Amino acid sequence: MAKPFSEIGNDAIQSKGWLAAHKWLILRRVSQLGVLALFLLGPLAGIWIIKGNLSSSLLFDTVPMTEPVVFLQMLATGLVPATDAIIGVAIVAGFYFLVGGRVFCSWVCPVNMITDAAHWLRERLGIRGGARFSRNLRYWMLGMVLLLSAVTGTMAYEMFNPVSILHRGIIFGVGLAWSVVIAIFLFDFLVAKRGWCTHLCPMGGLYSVIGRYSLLKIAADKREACNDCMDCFIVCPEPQVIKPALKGAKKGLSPVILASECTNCGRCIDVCSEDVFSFGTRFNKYEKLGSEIGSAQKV
Amino acid sequence: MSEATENKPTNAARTMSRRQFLADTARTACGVGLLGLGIGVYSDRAGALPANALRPPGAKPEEDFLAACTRCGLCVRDCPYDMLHLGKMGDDVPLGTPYFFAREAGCEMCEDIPCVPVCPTGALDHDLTNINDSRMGLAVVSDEETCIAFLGLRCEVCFNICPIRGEAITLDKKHNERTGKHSLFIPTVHSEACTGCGKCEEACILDEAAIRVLPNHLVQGKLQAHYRKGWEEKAKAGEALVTPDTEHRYNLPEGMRYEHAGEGLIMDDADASKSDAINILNRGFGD
Amino acid sequence: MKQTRREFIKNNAIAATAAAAGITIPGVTIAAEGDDGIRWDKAACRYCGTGCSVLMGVKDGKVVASQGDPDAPVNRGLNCIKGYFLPKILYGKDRLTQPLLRKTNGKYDKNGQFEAVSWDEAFKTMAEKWIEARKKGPKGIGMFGSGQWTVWEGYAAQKLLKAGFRSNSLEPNARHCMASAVGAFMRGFGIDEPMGCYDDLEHADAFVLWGANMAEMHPILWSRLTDTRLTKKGCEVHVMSTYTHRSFELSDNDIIFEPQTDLAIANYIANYIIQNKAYNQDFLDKNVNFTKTPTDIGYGLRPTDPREKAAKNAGKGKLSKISFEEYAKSVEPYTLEYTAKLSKVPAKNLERLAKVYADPNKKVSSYWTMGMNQHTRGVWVNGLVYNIHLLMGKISEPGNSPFSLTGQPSACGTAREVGTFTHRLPADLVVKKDAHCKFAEKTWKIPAGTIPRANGKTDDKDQTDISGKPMGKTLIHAVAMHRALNDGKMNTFWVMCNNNLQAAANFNDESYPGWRNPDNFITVSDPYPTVSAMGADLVLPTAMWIEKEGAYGNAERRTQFWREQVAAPGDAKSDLWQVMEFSKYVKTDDVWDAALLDANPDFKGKTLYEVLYANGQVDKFPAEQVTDDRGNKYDNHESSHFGFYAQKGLFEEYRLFNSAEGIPKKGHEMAEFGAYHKARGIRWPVVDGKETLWRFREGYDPHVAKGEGVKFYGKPDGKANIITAPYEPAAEPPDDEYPLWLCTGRVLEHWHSGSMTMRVPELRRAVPDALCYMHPKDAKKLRLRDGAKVKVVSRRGEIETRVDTRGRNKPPQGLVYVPWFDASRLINKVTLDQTDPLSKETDYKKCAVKVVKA
Amino acid sequence: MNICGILVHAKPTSFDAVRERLLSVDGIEIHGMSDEGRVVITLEEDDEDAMSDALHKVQTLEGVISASMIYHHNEDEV
Repeated sequence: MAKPFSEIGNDAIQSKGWLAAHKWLILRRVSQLGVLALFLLGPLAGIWIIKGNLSSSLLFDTVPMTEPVVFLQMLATGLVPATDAIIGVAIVAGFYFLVGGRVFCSWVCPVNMITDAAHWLRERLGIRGGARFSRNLRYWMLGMVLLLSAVTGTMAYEMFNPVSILHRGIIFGVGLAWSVVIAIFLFDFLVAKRGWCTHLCPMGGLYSVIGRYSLLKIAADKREACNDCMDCFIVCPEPQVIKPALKGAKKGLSPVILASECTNCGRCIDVCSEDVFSFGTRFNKYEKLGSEIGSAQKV
Repeated sequence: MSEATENKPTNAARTMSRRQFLADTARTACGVGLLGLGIGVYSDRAGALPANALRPPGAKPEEDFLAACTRCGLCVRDCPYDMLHLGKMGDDVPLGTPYFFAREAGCEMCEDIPCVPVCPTGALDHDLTNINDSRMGLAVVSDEETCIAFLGLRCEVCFNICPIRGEAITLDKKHNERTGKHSLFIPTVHSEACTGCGKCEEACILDEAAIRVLPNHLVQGKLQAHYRKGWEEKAKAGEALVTPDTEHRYNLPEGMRYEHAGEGLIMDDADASKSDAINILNRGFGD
Repeated sequence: MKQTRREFIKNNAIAATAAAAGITIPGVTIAAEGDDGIRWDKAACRYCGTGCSVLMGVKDGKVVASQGDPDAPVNRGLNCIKGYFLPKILYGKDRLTQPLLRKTNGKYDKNGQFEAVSWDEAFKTMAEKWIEARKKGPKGIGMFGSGQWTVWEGYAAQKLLKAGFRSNSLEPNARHCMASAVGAFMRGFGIDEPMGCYDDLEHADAFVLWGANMAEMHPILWSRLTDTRLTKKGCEVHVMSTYTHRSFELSDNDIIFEPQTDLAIANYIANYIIQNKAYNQDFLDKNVNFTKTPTDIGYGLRPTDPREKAAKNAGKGKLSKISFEEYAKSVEPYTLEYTAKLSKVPAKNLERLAKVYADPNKKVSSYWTMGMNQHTRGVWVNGLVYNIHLLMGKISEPGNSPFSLTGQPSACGTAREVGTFTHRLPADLVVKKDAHCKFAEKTWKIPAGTIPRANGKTDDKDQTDISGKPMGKTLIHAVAMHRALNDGKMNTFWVMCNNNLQAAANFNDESYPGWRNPDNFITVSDPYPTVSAMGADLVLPTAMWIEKEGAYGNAERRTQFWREQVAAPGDAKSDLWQVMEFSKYVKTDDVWDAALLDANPDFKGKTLYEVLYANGQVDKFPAEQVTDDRGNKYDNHESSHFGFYAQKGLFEEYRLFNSAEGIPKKGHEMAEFGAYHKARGIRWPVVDGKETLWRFREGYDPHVAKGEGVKFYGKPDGKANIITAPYEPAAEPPDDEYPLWLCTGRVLEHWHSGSMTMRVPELRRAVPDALCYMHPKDAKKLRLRDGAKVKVVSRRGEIETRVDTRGRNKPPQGLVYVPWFDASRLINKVTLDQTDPLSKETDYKKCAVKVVKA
Repeated sequence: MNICGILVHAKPTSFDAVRERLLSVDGIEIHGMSDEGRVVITLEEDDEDAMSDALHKVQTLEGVISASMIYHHNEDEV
């Protein structure tokens, strides 16, 4: 491999300063911890802004929110839930439809912090190899989860879903929830590189389906300035999404990363010393290929 | 599915990739299938609710409940007495689902039932408006040897604390054969009223409670549908279902009477009338 | 003398080996006591007036087991839930084991912190205060005893106060419990305590509960009453109360009446009997006088209270004779319509009740306790029920019995029979009568004129007093004591074996300011740190129940003894030990005036101990090894400390009042000391070894000669008094601002102020706190949901509790019920210190409150 | 703390001699003797080995036919 892991992103740090090179990463972590803190304010400080947990919650005692995966499992069992749940899933799904499905994974989900940490440690120690799965396995997992609910007539997967177990553990009492955290961490650390979030998590699968036509997208609108340092490819959990946008100019592909697996984590923006990437919408104004190659630059 | 397509593969590559695709798919399918099977079996086993764990009021039957409950804990939050808990990993209660142990703290049967309306999915049935209609379980006097009421002592703690005393639980009074001049006050549960709130089990003064709240299906017997209780049917109908007998007349020695529907043979005529105070008074005095 | 553990093991070793060797070794048996080494001995239960007998199991000096006494006639092996947990009340974690005195840097200080002191320092401080306070006059000092004292503790305390300190400021908490009953007995029959016994429960055809919740307050008697109702054909139960409670489960005739209108109902029944000429004419002619009592007698409030000023005959009770016709006319206004309207009870229920009394062939037993005693017209309403029974002649025979139940285990045995009231002496003698005082002085071998008379005069001469002023009026009842403390007139107060700070009415205006008044020195003797202990200045750790040899007298005149089965923890001592020990710290010169001492020089310089207890009678019996007939040995800390068998000496001296020759009042005879240790209680009067079941009736009562039939020998002419008395309104009925009646009382699972039962985890879990029981409609009107936090507010104070609209007690609209066992919810901050002006007993059952959301 | 009950069979003829010898072993107390030669003794020793030596000594005393331990209570002093 070209660069040792520890130097990844150094160019961006030199060019933009440490803070700018970690801006989105910090914001993301703040958001993830913020969501967790919001839920914990109730039980710990008695300030009830939001009640419940990620599976379903109640904001200001009025606004219901329900986790789409949990909702689908319920439907799969053939049960028609009460209106609150329906409104709740509409709100959540609508939000992520606009903002980008997998924004949940990088900006809200507590497990993501664990898998990132595992990945970081794996890279630092230079562990190579491990099991390789197809990235589409998560869609199969999603299918399996819904099938399982239909067959067993209960939310079987909820017995196993690390996201709900961890989040509920933190808020309502841990019990042996730590075993799930450790299992996921070890899985990502030793067994498979970015094993869970990128390959297996059915929730990630569903959110990417939801976020298919989402508005908020990262675009490589200054892709011509790319100096091929490859840092973005290394830090991105879903590197396959970058190639068409960054390198697709010749084939007339839009600079916008349209793949729904992108979690809008913004890590690529951080590490790119040339500021090639930036947040934008999917309707990025650029001339179709027909015009000169260069005109894609935007002032 | 990733939207961007690779550059067009050649035919051979395509056939190769199709075969590889089929192999991949098969491998993924069976791998995921095996994982699914594992989860299914695990959830089924771990999904079994232990007998002494009770669901909050208004909970749907267990099967539907596990399907509907999102394990969100909103009911736990809204219980004013903090007696609901979510199953933690390692507890032998289905993971994340709300439950309570009657012996620890029973349901206080709030009239406004705060824990039910807040349930987003209706796992706690929103139609429940009268707390007395909830059926969290059924109390049963599980051990007549240690319950000191059966020994004749005056305990009745379970009766005194029951929120629907007199309907869900009554005191059956029986003559105390041993002492000959005391009465037993036997706690008797009535399933048509008992909500299974668990206050009786919580309050029972014994080291191990002699009255337990258990799921109905573990405790309740079932009368065959064909058999009716005659005295209830007659009461319901307001009159005998089959026309009553014509008047009976008997050969009786002097001074004896026989009440067909009453006490049967009445030995000494004078005694019988004495006991009825009211007609004595109506008869007036002196005669 | 107990075997040490090592000996015990060696004993077993020897015995086992001997057994193997097939030889027996004298004096060595495997754990002689019983199979598991438990020694069983009998005792009367610590709680209510029923008087069940229990067997307590002791092992290695600790109570490890208990059982209902199978051979006891009252309960035959049964207990209520409180009795079931008796062993646990001795071992609360916070048991007091050392005297505690409020001190600041080493010296007594009213607002100092409690510090452990020795008994000697405690009594020195206390004696100094008492001697100083006594100098203000007989009412400068005061003692508040209990119906839970043992017989000899009450007797020793009475001697300490009346003979020692020459003061009548001695009141028991039975003043709150049985004083009205005593008043009615004395006015009606001239002699105290019921004429029937518990066997009436098996013989009666009908039972009438006058405001008594026997199901919870006398559980074992209720069990017997229920059995009779179940097994005797035609038996019926009538239950009257101001709210529906557990006893209504068995009721054939539910009567919920407006508070205070029991007076009207009783008069209506008498009227019904007279109108229907159902009365027993020859019984009336032979055995009954008709009298009337002054009316409009106030409510025993402070004289400055407008209601007290408005009363024409405040506190008057002198009876005057009337004819039968006058009596008939006095009850005439109480027709069915008038009574039904006034009492809000349906006419048919009232009529049915009246008919059961009026039926000559139906034996009727009436039962009542606090509902009728704690009543601003308690003496009247007790009397009105006696009138009904006397009209019908249904009295003093099996099944026919007006039965005044007793609340406390020894309100009868100690407070009433020993007479630990301000106005009484043992065996129904009274300090009002000079002759009675003289008899007592002679019996106690103390100078004539020592005992303060009610009016302070003997042979029409003023009794001299150490205060320099004549003795003057010496009587002061319980509620007046708290007022005197509050006004600083009474400066020392010794509270023993009760929790009066929590029990007395009007905590905010009278009790608490009185106790914390800087000039007052309050001593509390209690096993646990109760509310009263916290309000005291000196707390004396007290031995409990079977940690001392004791005797209780229950509601059916049954006196029961028990031995000291276990030692008290730490330095805790029995009430008897404390009273007798304290008397050593005061000399006659400190509290007797010079005139009395000069007239009796050989009493000079003597301690009260020598005068009262080392007088040749109390110390007559040498200390002996207490044993039972199974060879078990028992300690007796008082005997070993004082060197003589104090309990026996006190009891035998006490018997000089009721069993000796030439006593002023016959009819209270008791068996000698030893007999009571061999029996599960004996019912007095005991004449030549035989118990009395029904009094005043030939054949049953030895004091009624052959041929006399019935003789109420308590009265000079042998006739009982029918006393007419009208309905008079309550002192503080509800009004717009305070729209609800408040009634207070107990629950089955707790005893009194909960100082014992709230320390039993299982009982505390069963009933953790005092709730405000309320009618659902009243709650809905106040927009309160069941379980809502509320404040119960009166003109005097408020407490916070929770509403219970589905509780065991279901009040009618307009009334709420709050029990008083909860130290964290002192309902007596809300109650009014109103009393029956005749008996001076507090009325806790009715005052005006409002309930608001907390 | 060890307390044990031992049954000793001795020749009836030499009772007194046996008694002295028994008492010579410290920790031994004699509690009863039957005329046909059975003696009930107790042995108190604090530590195990001393106790077994004492028992062995008793068994080997002259005049003692047999000595068998019937009852043994041991407990380490609290």
